Amino acid sequence: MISLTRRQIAWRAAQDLPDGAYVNLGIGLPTLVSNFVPADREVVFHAENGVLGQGPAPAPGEEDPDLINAGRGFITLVRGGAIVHHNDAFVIIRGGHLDCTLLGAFQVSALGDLANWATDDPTFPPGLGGAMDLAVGAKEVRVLLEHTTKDGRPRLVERCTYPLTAARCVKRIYTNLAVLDVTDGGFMAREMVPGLSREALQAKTGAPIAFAADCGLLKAPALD
Amino acid sequence: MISLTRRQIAWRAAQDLPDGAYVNLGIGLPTLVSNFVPADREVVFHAENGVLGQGPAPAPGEEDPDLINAGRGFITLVRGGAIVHHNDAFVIIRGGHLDCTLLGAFQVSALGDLANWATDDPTFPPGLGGAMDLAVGAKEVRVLLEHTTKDGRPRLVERCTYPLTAARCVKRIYTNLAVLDVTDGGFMAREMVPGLSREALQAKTGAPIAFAADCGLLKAPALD
Amino acid sequence: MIDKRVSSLAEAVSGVKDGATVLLAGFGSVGEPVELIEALHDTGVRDLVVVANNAGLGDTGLARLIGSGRVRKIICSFPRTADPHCFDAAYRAGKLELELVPQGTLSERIRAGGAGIAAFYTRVSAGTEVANGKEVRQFAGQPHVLEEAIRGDLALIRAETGDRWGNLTYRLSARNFNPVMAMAADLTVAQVSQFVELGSIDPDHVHTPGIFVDRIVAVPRSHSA
Amino acid sequence: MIDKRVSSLAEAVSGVKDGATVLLAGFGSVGEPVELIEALHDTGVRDLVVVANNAGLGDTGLARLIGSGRVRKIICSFPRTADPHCFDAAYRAGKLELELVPQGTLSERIRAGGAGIAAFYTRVSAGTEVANGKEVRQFAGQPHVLEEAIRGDLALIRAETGDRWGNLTYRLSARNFNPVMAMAADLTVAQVSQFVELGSIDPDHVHTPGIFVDRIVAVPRSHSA
Repeated sequence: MISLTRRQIAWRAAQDLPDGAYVNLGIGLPTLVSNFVPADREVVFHAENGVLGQGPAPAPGEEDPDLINAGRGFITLVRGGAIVHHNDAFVIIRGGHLDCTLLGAFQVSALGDLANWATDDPTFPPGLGGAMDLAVGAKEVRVLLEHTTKDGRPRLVERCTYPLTAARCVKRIYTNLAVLDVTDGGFMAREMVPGLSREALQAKTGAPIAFAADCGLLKAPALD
Repeated sequence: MISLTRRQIAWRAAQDLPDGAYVNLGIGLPTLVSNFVPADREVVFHAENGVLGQGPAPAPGEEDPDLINAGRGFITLVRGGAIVHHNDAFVIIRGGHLDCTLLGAFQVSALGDLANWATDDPTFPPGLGGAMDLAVGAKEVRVLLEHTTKDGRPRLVERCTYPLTAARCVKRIYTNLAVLDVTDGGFMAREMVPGLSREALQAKTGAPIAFAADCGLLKAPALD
Repeated sequence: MIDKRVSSLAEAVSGVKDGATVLLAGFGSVGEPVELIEALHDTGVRDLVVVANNAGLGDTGLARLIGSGRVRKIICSFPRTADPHCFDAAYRAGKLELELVPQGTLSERIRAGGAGIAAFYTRVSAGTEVANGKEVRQFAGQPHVLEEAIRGDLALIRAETGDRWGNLTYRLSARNFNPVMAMAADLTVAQVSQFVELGSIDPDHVHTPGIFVDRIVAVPRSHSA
Repeated sequence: MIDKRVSSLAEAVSGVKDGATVLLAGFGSVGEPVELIEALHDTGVRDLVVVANNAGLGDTGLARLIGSGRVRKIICSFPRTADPHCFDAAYRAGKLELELVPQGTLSERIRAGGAGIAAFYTRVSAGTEVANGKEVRQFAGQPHVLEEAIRGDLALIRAETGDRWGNLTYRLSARNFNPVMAMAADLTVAQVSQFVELGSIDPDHVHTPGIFVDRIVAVPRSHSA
């Protein structure tokens, strides 16, 4: 079994973004997605701090101190980029103007509930950021995450044990092992990494998985 | 008795605008006020369509087709002027950012109720415009109007018979005969035109008038 | 590649259905997308609900839509213009429903529609007949009226420049209702005085970012009413 | 004559009272009026309620205010920054009350405060513990949470250029919370990288009109953190 790297998970998610899509990338793993959009597509990346048209990271020494993304990383603007203020950035989010948001998560439930802002660690101050706004406002919510925690517990669960970001919002999930949709019947695997059995994927998942009739192989190119 | 002209009413109202004030002028009589601000004061005129810093009317032939005020008259912008969109123009109004609005009126009551958007003429389609927003939002509402209707009925009344724009909002009234404040006790005359007796002013007014201890003469220069 | 430019007014307004709610920008005729409105008229669409500040002037644009009996209802703040004869005739004949809304509340309801806000409380109109039938609630000891969002199936707007992504700039008071209406419809169509190259608008000076715009058509000023 | 320029940071923040609610703009350190916040610290004011997106980074600006025990409560969306040790220490010691608000709701509540909107309904946070104790109501079959406006006694903001009327422009993503916070306080104080002549900002390019700004002080970029 070949588990995908974080960059490969991001690559796979990027392949599903259609030409012309307006997309918000959550902090963490999703920020890698912008590196892997196929060259023949124009995808406009939005950030909560008012950036539309986020481009690649600047070369060292070329950073503009006034140009960052929601994860506080220095960025560039693409041709056609635009700046709005924070309130309009959330008008865009909450008003349903984003085609898609790609978010990280601690847990996703079989109903599509999302938990990505607080754990049960009382020494870890919670941080909401724009996650609740994105989870409710974007036309489609997709999640990128490791299939299990570092100690092997499932992150795809029957019911979230961490506080919810939003209920019934996640439609698609990209993990290091599989691509899954959240359907009315729960998780449905669309692609699985080569060498992984259905039983093994089920064993790493906290809720029953159905398998799409055309369930295929999850493959990504080797990436540095 | 010397009744003020419309331009003289506007002149008198202009003298009360302090240096640095942000002021909205309603359509009709109040639009004349901007012509009479003393030269040593900077008063910033706001219009509902997003203009801040409305200047004098342009010379004939110099009109900019994209630059009008709320009354659809061509205007100029002063140095320091700025444009905002319609929604922000009403953020300014409703959010309490205007020091003052000067409005026209059909009737004002002794409680400060304002009626300036509809009459009892069923063939006259009513028009709200921004009057309700201004009457509620501006820090101070002042009214400019003829003391009586063309057929001699009072416009300053015990209780408005026309539909209200807003209740208890008017603080000061400029008419062709007097300057009055609306106090907790009702109308209080501050200035009256020379040659007008208190009894005569009362007779033209639909509610009792008190007279300020220092009630003075209402005078304005001759204006073309 | 994103290219929202279309080559004709007819293409710009294609696909609008009878019964649609249509947001029409402009304040009087300034910033009014008059050619788009005429093109919409020429599609033959009817039974429209129009949201606009005014109710038409003379015989063009919104006045023509009303005059031709295409408008079932208008939601506006100020139907009285210099020459509202199309509105007056339809209104007096009982053929046009009028919902009169304070201008700032109208703008704010449209903004709410674009911003994912279902409803809001404002002091404006409290205690007046305009608030009849609306929920009133006290905040800080003052009565506030509950106002619900407005969204359009279509918004027709007008800007000065636009690029192929739909980024727009406006000129002076022609901005007015255009940015807020652009945000609040399922299909937003802009007419611009001129197309400009992608990247030629300073990112700090974009007034309406392309994310709010679906189609854009050039109508040079010299051809504009 | 309108001249909102003041010549020192101390004058810019003078007159703020203990217990004030203070809006602090910026997103992380970008667009943060750090010198104004330091000057506010130096006035000795205490018992503040701070409204900001974050809760301070390192030891300067908001972090210093918190570290010195001047902040009673913080209303923010994301206290976790790269180095939030001042926040962490105060929070864990129980010396700092935290009201965690979704970022868009935070911005919208501030906007409501500036826009004369008492409260609004949003779907955001419905069904989560953040909505505990809040009124929930159905619109279009979906639960919405009632959120009330936030206003500040003081807003500290940062812009790129400003003229003597207080008209401001921002640069790129340093705009962020600055325009919305500028609208929502009784006293709005701006630090700008440079003063410019009245009339030198194109009226179409003014980001925050001077009507929202009360005082403006120049802090050249080279001196800025």
